Parts: sequence; C-alpha cells; structure tokens
Amino acid sequence: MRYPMLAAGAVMVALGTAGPLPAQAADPIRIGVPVGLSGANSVVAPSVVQSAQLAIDEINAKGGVLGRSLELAVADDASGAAGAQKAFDSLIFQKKVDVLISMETSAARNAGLPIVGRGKVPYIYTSFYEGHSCSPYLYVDAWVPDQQVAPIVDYFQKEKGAKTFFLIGSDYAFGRGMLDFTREYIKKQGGQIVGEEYQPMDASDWTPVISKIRATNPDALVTSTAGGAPNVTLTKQLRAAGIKALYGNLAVDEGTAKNLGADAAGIVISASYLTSIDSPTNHAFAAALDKKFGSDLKTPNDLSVPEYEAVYLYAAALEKAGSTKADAVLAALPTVSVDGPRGSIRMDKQHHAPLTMYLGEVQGDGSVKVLKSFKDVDPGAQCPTLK
Amino acid sequence: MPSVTLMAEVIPALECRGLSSGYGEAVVIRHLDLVLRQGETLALLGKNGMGKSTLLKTVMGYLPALAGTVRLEGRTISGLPPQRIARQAVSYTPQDQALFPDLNVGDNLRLVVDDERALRTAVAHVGGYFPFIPDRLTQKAGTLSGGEQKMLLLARALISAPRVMLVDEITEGLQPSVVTRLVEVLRVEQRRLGFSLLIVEQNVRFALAVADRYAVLKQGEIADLGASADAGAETRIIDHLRL
Amino acid sequence: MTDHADHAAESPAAGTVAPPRGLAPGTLAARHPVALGTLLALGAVNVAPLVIDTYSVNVLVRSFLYAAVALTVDLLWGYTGILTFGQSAFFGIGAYALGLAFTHIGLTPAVAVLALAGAVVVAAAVAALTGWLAFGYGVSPIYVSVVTLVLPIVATQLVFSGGTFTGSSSGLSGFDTFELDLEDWFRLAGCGLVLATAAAWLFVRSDAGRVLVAIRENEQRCTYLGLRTARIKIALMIACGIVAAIAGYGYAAYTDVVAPELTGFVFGTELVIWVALGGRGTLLGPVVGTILIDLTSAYLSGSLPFIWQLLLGVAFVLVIVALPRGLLPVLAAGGRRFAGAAAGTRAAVLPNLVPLVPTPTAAPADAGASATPALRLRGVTRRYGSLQVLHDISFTAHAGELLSIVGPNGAGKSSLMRCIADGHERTGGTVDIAGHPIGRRNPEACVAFGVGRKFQAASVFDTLTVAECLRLARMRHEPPSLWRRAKTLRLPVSALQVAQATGLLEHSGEEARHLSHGLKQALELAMVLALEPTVLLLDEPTAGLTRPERQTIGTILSALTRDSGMCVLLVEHDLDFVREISSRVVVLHQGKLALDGTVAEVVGSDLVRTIYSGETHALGDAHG
Amino acid sequence: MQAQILDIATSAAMLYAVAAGLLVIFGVMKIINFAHGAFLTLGGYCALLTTWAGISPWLAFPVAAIVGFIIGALVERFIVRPLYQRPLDAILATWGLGIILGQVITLIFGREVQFVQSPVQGTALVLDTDYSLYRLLLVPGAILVGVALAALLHGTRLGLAARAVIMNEALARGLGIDSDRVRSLTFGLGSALAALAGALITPLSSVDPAMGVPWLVNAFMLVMVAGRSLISLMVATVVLGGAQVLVSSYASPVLGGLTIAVLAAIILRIRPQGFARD
Repeated sequence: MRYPMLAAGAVMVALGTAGPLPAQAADPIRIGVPVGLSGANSVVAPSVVQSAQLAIDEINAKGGVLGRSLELAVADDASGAAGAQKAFDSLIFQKKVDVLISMETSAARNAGLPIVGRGKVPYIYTSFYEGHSCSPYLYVDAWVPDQQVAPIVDYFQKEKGAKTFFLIGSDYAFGRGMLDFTREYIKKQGGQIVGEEYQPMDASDWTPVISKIRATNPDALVTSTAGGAPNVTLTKQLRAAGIKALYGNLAVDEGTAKNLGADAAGIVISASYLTSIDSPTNHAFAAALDKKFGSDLKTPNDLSVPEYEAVYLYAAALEKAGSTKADAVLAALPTVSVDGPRGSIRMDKQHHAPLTMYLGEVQGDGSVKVLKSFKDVDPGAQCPTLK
Repeated sequence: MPSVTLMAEVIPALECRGLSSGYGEAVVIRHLDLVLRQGETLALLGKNGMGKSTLLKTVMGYLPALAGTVRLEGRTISGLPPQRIARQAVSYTPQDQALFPDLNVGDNLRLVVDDERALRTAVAHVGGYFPFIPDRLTQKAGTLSGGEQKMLLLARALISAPRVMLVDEITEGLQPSVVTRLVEVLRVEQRRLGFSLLIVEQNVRFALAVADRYAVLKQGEIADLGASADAGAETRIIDHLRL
Repeated sequence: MTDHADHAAESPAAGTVAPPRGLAPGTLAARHPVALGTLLALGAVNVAPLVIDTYSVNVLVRSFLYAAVALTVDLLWGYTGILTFGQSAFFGIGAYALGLAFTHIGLTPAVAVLALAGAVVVAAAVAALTGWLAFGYGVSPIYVSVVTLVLPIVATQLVFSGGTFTGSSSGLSGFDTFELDLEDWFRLAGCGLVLATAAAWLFVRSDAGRVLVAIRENEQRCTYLGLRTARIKIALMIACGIVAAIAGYGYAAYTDVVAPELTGFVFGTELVIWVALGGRGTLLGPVVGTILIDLTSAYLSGSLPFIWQLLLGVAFVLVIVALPRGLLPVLAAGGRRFAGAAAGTRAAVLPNLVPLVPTPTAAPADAGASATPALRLRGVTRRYGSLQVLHDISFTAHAGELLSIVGPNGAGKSSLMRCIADGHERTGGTVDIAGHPIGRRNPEACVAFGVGRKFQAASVFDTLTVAECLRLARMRHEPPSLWRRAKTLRLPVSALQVAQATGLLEHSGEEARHLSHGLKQALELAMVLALEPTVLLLDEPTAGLTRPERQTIGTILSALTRDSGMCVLLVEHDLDFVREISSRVVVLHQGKLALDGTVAEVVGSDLVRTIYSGETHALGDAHG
Repeated sequence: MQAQILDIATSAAMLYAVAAGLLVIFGVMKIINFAHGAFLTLGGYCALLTTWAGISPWLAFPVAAIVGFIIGALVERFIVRPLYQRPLDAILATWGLGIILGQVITLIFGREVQFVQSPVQGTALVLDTDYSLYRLLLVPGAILVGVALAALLHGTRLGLAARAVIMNEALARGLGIDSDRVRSLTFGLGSALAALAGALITPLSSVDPAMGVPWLVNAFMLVMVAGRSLISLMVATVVLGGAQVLVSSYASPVLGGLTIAVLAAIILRIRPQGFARD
C-alpha cells in the first residue's frame, strides 16, 4: 500500500480539500488540461478551458463514453517549462488522468513530453506550433508552418508587391521555428529579409525592435510571438509608433484581435478557424457555447476549437479501442475523425492533420474578413519516423 | 494634600526623582534627584563622562529611564518620545549636530514655529539681538561661522516659546565676546518669557554668570549643589573638576 | 551598581548549570546525536519510496534538491548574515551545464563527469567573483544584496541571449539523461541531502563554523581579531555555490528539463522565503521547511494556487515581522526534548581553558623592542570632508609603556585610535607598528603587525559563549577545525588572568549577551589580550563600570605593561584613573597634540587646568 | 539617431517615474520597499478599472495615486514600522507584502493579461521622426513628477519635516517633529508614486499580476546608484537608461535588459555612494 505523504495530506485536510482517491471501476475518465492560466498564454487559456468543458459536458449529456463519464482536470503551467513540469507531474501522477488534451507554449510542451513518456499517457496537442515534435504519445490536430506561412507570404508578395520583410518573434521554440520556416520560404520566393529579432517571452518593451524596423523600413512584417501578451504589447507599440508596413501575424487569434480593438485593424492572419466560418457545425458550436457560458464566454479561436475537437477525437478513439488503455487509444487515434467547427479532422499524417486554411484580414471592429481559403492543406512530412 | 492653586506655586518646572539612565547596560546616572524651579536657571557642571549630557537626553526622552521618573510641571513625561516632550514647550539644544547644516537659516527656524506669519514675527524679534539672521535667511546653516551657529541655536530655542529650555554646552569653542552676548540675551529673554533653564556647561565662568544655582555631577550622582552667588562657589567647582 | 549586584547574585546559579554532565567534550559520545540522526535519516530515505505514493516520490526528489540549495542560503544568510537572492543562479549553472552538454554533445559517462566538473568550476569562479565584488573594503552591507540580485538577472538574460544554443525562453528538454528508476532518484537525492545537511551541521558546530556567526554578529570585531572576514565569506560563497550547482545538475538530470526560471531572481527569493519560514540559522528548519512547503504546493497548485501563495505570503510577512527566527524553532521549542538536546550540545562542548606556555619566539620580540619603538606616529592627520579632526600628530611609544591619551570631547582621541588600527582611516602621515608601516592596510593586517584594539562600547559576539568568543580571538594563532570542537583552549597568561580576576571564567559557557556590562568589558579585554598584541589600544575601558570593576581593570593593566612588556595606549575621561596607572600622558586638544609628558608634568600643567575648566579660548597656541 | 535620442529620453522618463517612489521611501526611511513592484501592479489595475468603468483614461492617474497612498500608509503602519531597526528584514517583509498584494489582485482580477485604454493615440512628428505621442508625453509627465516632488519637499512644511527627518532624525524629533507621521506620509507618497507609475506604463504594455516585478529590480538599482537625491536619480536614469537603449539597439535587446543592473553593480563597487555627491 502507498499513501500520500502525511504532512501534505494534513495540510490539505486543513485547507478543506481532498487528496487523490483510489481508482474505482465506475470512475470517470479524466481528461487533463495543462494550460497557461498565468503568463504569456493567459489571454487565450480561458477560452481553451471553456471549449474543453463544453465538449465534455456534451459527451456526458449523451451518456459518456464506454459507460463512463468524462471529467475535466485543469492545471496551470504558467506558460513556461518549469511550470509545465509541475502541471504535467500533478495531472499524470497525482490526478492520474487518462489523457492530456491541451494547447501549450512550445516551451511547456517540450518540458512536458518526457513526463508524458514516463507516465505513458496519450497526449493530444491542440495548438498550432513550429512543427516536427514527434513522440509515440503525441498527436496534433492544429496547423504547422507548412500549412500556414505560404498564404500570408504569397499574399504580401504577389498581391501587395512586398519585397523586403522584417521578422519578429518571441525567443522560444515556436517563435524561432515559425520564423525559420518563414525565412526560408521568403528567400525561396525571391523576397529579402532585412531584419530578424527575438525577445524573451515575457518581454513587454519592444522599443529597440521598433527602432530597427524604423531604420530598415521594410515592406512587410511577419511576427511570431507567444500568443497573448507579447502579441498585444508588440501590436500596440507598433501602432503607437506609427509603423505602416504590411503586418502578417502568425500567432494572433480572433479573441486577442478583439482585445486590441482598432490597433488590430489590417493585421493579416492565416488560420484554420475563424468564427465567421459558415457551416452548420460551427453555428451549432457557437450556439452551444453561448448557451453554456453566456456573458462569461471567451471568444472561440484557433486554439480553443482544436481543443473542442480533440476531446471528440479522443472520445471516438475510446469507443473504437473499447478501453482507456494507452496503447489501444494511441492505435485508434489516427483512424478516427470528427466533423467539427473546422470541418472534418483526422490526425492521420504522421500524427498530424490536414486542415482547411483561411487567409483573413482583421477589421476595425476586431472581426476577420476572409480573403481566401485553401482546402485540406497537407501538414507535410512532420514525423517521418512515425506512421 | 495641598490645594490645586497652592500646588501650582510650588510645582517645579522640571523634577527628576530617583532617575537612573545610561546606554544599554552601562548605567551613567544613578538614582538622581534634581529639581528645576519655575523661572530659574540651573547649571549642571562636571567632568566629561559624568552624566551631564545623559541627563538631558533622558529628560528629553532619547534615553529610557531605567528607574525613577521625570515630571514636567507636575505631569510625568518619562516614557514619552522626544517629539511629544518637545510639543509640551520643552526646547532642547544638543551639544553636537544641533543644527541642520544643509538646511538654510530660515528653514532651521521654520521647523519650530507654526506658520509663516509666526516665522516673520519671530525673525524680526531675534533679529534685534542677532542682526545677521534676517539678512541671511537663505544661507545654509552649515556655512555660518561657529559663533553664528550658536547664536542661531539660541534664537531657535527662544522663538519656540519654551516653558523649559535644556541647553547642552552652547559656549564650547566660543570667543568671550560671543559668550557675553549669549548671557545677555538669555537674561533678557528669560525675564520676558519666564522660562526655566537647565544648562550643561564646562565653562565655569559662563555657568555662574548665567545661572541662579549650580549642580556638580560626579559618577552620575550630584556631588555639590548650591547658589551661584555663594561665596567661593567658583573655587569649589573648579576643585571638583580638577585632576 | 545595581546591575552588577544583580548579576553577582545570579551567577552561582548559572555556574552550576554550565558544566557538562559528565561528558568529555568532543568525544564520540558528544558527536553521537549527529551520527545517529544521519543514520536514521539515511534509513528513512531508503525505505520511504516503498511506502509513499508515486506522485509524492516524484515531487520529493525535486524538493530534496531545492532543500539542498535552501541549506546554502541558510549558511549564507541565516548563519553569516549575507542576504542573498542569487543562489538560484548557481542552481542554474549546474542545471545548464548538464542541459547544454547532454543536448549538444550527448550522454556519455565522460561528458557527464566533465559537465559536472564544469558546473563546479564555473560556479566556484562566479561565486569568487561575486564575493570579490560584494565584500570589498568599505562596501555597504546592502551591496551584497545588490550583487546577488544582479547575478540571477545576468544569468537569466544570458540564457535568453543564447538563442537556440540555450533554448532561450523554452529552455532545453528531451535530451538523453541517466536512466534511473524514480525510487533510485529519490534515494540518491535524499542521501545527498542528508549527507549535505549532516556536513553542514558538523561544520556550523565546529570551531571554524562559529566564525560565521561571529561575522553575522559583529564583523568589525572579527576583523580586529585579525580574521580575514572577506576571504572567509568568499570561501563560504564558493562552497555554497558549488553545492547549489551540484543540486542544479541533479535537478536537470532528473527532470530532463532546464529552463530560465531555474536561474531566475524569483526562484532566488523563494529560497529565502523557505529559509525564513523554516527558521534561519537552524539548518534543519530550512531543509524541513523547504520540503514541506514544496510538497504542499505541489498538492495544492492545482486546486488552490492563489490561496496557497497568499497564505505563504502572509506567513512569510508574519514570520519576518513577528518571529524572525522562523516557525520551526518556535514549534520545536514547544517540545522539551529539543530544548534538552540543545542545552546538552551546548554544555558538551565547553573546552578546558589552559595557559599558553610562552613560546621562544616571544623573547626576541622583547629584545628588539628596545631598539624599535612599539608604535611610531609621524604627522598623522585625519579629515572628514572639510572638517579636520587630527592635525599633524607625531609621537612614539615603547614596549612597557602605558600611555594615556586625554582631552575633552571632540579632541580627536577616538579618531587617533582608529588611525592606528586601520590603514584606511588617516588622511596623511605614517603609522609604524613595531617598525612595520601600516600603509593603507585593513584592520586585520594591522592586527598581524601586533595591534590589539578594544572598543569603547564592549564589542563582543552576543550569541556566542564566552569560551567561543575567546576561541575566535585565538584563531589567528591556531587555525580551527572545520568539523569538530577542540577539547582545550590555550590562552596567553594575561588573558587568563583577566578572565580569572574578573570572574569571567565562571561564565565561560554562557552567551555573551547575558553577561553584565562589566563582564562584557572584561571579555573583550581578554579577547584582545588573547591576540598577544604588542600594541594594545584601549578606548575608555572603564566607561560605565563600578568602582571595584575599575580598580580590577587598572590593576591588570599596570601588571600587563610591567610584566609582559606590552605597549598600552589608553583613552580615558576619568583623570583619576589615568593618574593612577599611566607611565606617560598625551593631551589632545582640538585635534592637536597639546602636551606629551609624565603624569606629574601633565597634572601640574596650567594648560590642562584651563582646558578642563572650559576657558578654551585662553589656550592661545591651540587656536591657530 | 534622432529616434534613438527620443528612445533614450522616453525610456529615462519611464524609469524616472518608476523609480521616484522607491527613492522617496529609501531617502526618508532608509528602507528598500520591495513591494514597489506590487504597487506598480496596483496602479496598472487602477488603470484597468477606469477602462472598465468607461471613464476618461486620464482619471487613471489620480485614482492610482490615491489608492496607492492609502494602501501604502496602512502598510507602513502595520508591516514596516516594526522593522526600522532591521533594514534587511524590511526588504524581505515588503517582498512578502508584494506577494500578498499580487495574490489578492489575482483573486480579484484573475491571472490573465489584460489591457487598458491609452489616453492618447497616434504619433507626432518630432526631430524628423514619427514617434509615439504617448511615449513623448511621458517626458513632460516625468518632469512634472520630479518638479512636483521637489516642490513638495522644498515648498511645504511636510517636505521640510521630511528633509529634517532624512538629515537628522533625532534632532528633528527633539524639535517636535513627529517622525512616525512623517514616515507614514512618506511611505504613502512613495506608494502613490509607484501606483501612478504603474498607471503611466500600462497604456504601452499590458496588465497582469506580475507586471511590476521586472521594473522593481531596475528601480532598485537606479535608487542604489542615485542615493537620496531626485537630481542624481535623473542623472542615473538618463545615463543608465541611455546605456540600456544603446545596448539594446546596437547589441541585442536581451543584453539591454541587464545593462542597468550590471552597470549599477559596477558603479557601486567603484563608488559606493553612486551618483550622490558624497
């Protein structure tokens, strides 16, 4: 028999919470969601949690999966590596979740992956990212640079006549990974890179970067900052400084754009989800969210919708595997598909999913006008060693 | 019990009873009894390290009384912090660092009056004794000469309208003419304002010139107490002070 | 008077408590509790993973490593008084050494060893640099906090600026690392922590370890006992940096992740918080406190993150404001067992005081004394800004002389003493001690030349016992053990005499702060004498003493100059006292040397009479 | 080049606004207020509240100052006052207070990053450069803070009392000045300035419960270098802030982030009194 440490247990009792309970047959299936409730991701994290909650409630309302209900377990990873370790540890080993489904910063994902391996838990990653993250336990239902970058760069070069580009990123795996791809793509297309700058994820003063933009006077900016705070501070300071160059943002979502108000107008984005997608599933999703959360609703976005779909993907894989056993679920995941707000999703390309991408421009009211769409863009060779 | 009105006449301006004090565990004053009568001047004499300054600091609340009490016009003040004692019309002029050298003359005076009007009146008044004061209100006090600084100190003490004045070695390093001037001003003002004065001195002549009575401190206890006018007072005091 | 009488009444009682209970000091029996505790803890650490749940094991490995760093914070801050926010930087150095090596080179035994060696070397170098910056002469005590605050910031920014090499904000993860079971990690980290704690425990209780407390209590006194406190603090900083780096190395190896947060200033302050809550200066408090807090936060981070942080913050403020010694000592003091154990260890280490057999080297020094003056001042001046407190002071003093320096307040007596004992003090002129010019040397160098300085207010080490204070004074001559306490303490006869004559010996097991004022003065005098100085500087040694106490000190001083050929400089207000014991008197007035002569000459001088009767302006030549 | 001059001027102005409150408290009380960062955060949230309330963003500044003053005065009374004799413990206690304030703010407002409205939008043409109008306005803003502080210290009785307490507290008390009251007011003033600075910087960045912490360290370093004078603080912000801008522009923004701290450590090692005159 093993017991939780007595001292910690005593403190917890004193604080009125219960320790972990031993597993029982009729136990709910636990879905762990480690997200950045604080730090850089805190702008978008609440919408992700809402999506997960909605999906779980909907599935439970229909009787759950395998005769068991689903249960949500959220942990804050503080948007960073050290926090992610604690969150993953706690979810996998303390709360003993059956699966992890979440969007994370790349730093947090990389820090968490070894723990996922140790705990042998399936992990569905629901955030767009820089690509090439490969593990037998990891599936991804969001886009990678191969799917996203081309539409923006092509649009700037071919339709707006941009020749010089300035790249700005947060200094972490996502920021650098996205811009590595972007730089190579622009060069291949004959464009010129006049500057490339990175700042730490928690940086809030972009003055020196803006000075350099002014000095190089590029035709277009492409940014890849951590979603949320850096994105907003950069945009506000760019606008306040009167920078007029074309502005393509690889990390902004609709909710953040709305937060920015007029400052966001003119930002060009490329996404697999926009609230304006005109499909019955998207309308149903929006209505359900509205009903459930009312005035507390956080705008659904390109990070929260994949979370919603991933819960359904997991439920489908459970049904197919007939158990929560990791091996069986992992084998079933690439074979199932769901029809979600973004359309039909199946993670069958080396643990990644082909997606329909939309090129859009943010309007003064924060809404996004779709300029173009590209159907079922292939994620490319992300993990050649995986099936 | 005497009646209240009767008491008012006999209540001393300042009264120490069984007072012991010192620094940390070093006891410098031991069970001292001392009375400062209303309107009188009492000079405290004694060699260095015998507890004169310690006594003033204890009365002023800088040092805690280890035993005994201090009363100001009948009210116990031992235990109060210095600013509360100062607010009861007690003026204290320490021996060292008694001025703010980086503040100007006007600000040094301004600290002890209520408002600008009171300051103007006060400056006009002390300007009668020390004409340099109204002329140099904006000069930093630290740049005054030694004698001028002492005059400024006395002026500050006077304009705070004190009931009791405690002065620690104001004549140190002064020329005789300045000392004479200070004695004169103190005499005139004391007659005018009626305050009681407790003055610590090493300069025996000055002490006897300005004081009604004197007390000699030795090892934290009073070794001699008498009237300045007593015959042979000066010789006796110097005997106490000599090697 | 009262003070002394009270003390005399209670001293016999204290005397009966102090002697050890039949335990020979320093024997295995005395050290037994440490050995036993260590073995028990090691046993517990090895058995624990079998009974604790996986999650707790998982978290505890991390907690153990944090606790090891907290231990170093306690040594630096709790014991030595160096408030550091920078131990996280050393943790980070260890973690990144492993992370970078394993990511960019790969995991081989050679790389692992080299990475560890690199971590240790870099941490030691950074600690040495930090110490050199922070502990320079005349640097304010808060400056060390400035430097240790800069350290983690620099470390974090360097990680950020490393781009893909250091992983910047993401850190590094997913590198190959040692394949060990969770339980083995637990045992490894646990045993490491237990051994580190035991080593620290032995060290702080050793003779050398008392120096740390002495520095915290009264660094100035340490330097005037000839201890090179800056070097000691730098050495401690290096040792603590290395331990923290090793813990960081272990952390990276275990978690397979290194991230900028590990080096950051926030982690640095968290360490201080854990130490404060556990109880600074107790070693076990910070270790246990860190483990409990980290474990509890791991359990609560999911359910009650803000409330938990809020509670920690409130507890921290309360502890700092109301219980500066921390929670654990307060809780433990409740248990009588703790109190008993503490008293036991305290009593068990009382050394036997034995007289020092005079060494042959002392004789030549005496012989040479006649040729070279013990002390020679030439044209010494001292200015504070525009204020000149000493003007061109020149005199010499020889072995066997008791030279009194007198003069009214502000005459420059204390400034003169400072100029002799510290090369940085004077503005101009030269000071030679037994023929050695002191130049711009620190006090500890002056002590090495033979200066012993007793301060005006008794300057001792409040929380150390009398015996420990005396031991510190001997360290210049007898290097202390790093892990044990010597059974005997050899003292020069003069120091022993002072201790005996004043009754100090009966209090040798008592903490200095409980001594009466007179005994503190006696203790400081004994400490200074234990230095075996050739020039003894005494600044008002009798201030605040009762008459019998003055008498005792006077007798001892006379005997000292007569018998041991010491040169004594005495600053004194009490001229009766001066007259009784001086062989020569120097009169200072307004920063100038007014008179230098025998007692009779000075006492009969009109000049002195005028100075002391207050008619200073009559002293014509002193005004120029 | 012109843009850099503007960068230096505006960065120095920001640093001055942020450090002034810390300097006031350190100058009078000889205590380092490590809750300074939390008071900045508090000011940021006051600005957020005015945004939420839909009132003029200009009102954020007085609201922040008033809230900062009240909380600061309370903190002085209950936490700082017992610690005057233990300056190192005061650093720790105020740091702990910062944690408490941060957590209380988190409990009320949540952890997420939020944004406030800027009182002015757009750019202005200065030195041939199209430059952020709000940033430009920070320069007169900081000068205003400095002038107001100088006027308060040198033109009012409270200021005179505060200066007297700074120079010689024992003497000031002996003249009847209630130094406890002076300290309460000073701590309140310092906290008010911190909160005001928080409200000033938020339109350029974001509001979150930890927003003040990065500023704390720079403010601490600047105050250590500046000593107790508002003038030397100005020199310190221009010199160190300027160095930061130059390093950020010509080396890297990341190295720029440690410029102030490293320079301060070096300056203080060479000259322990920093930029103060003596």
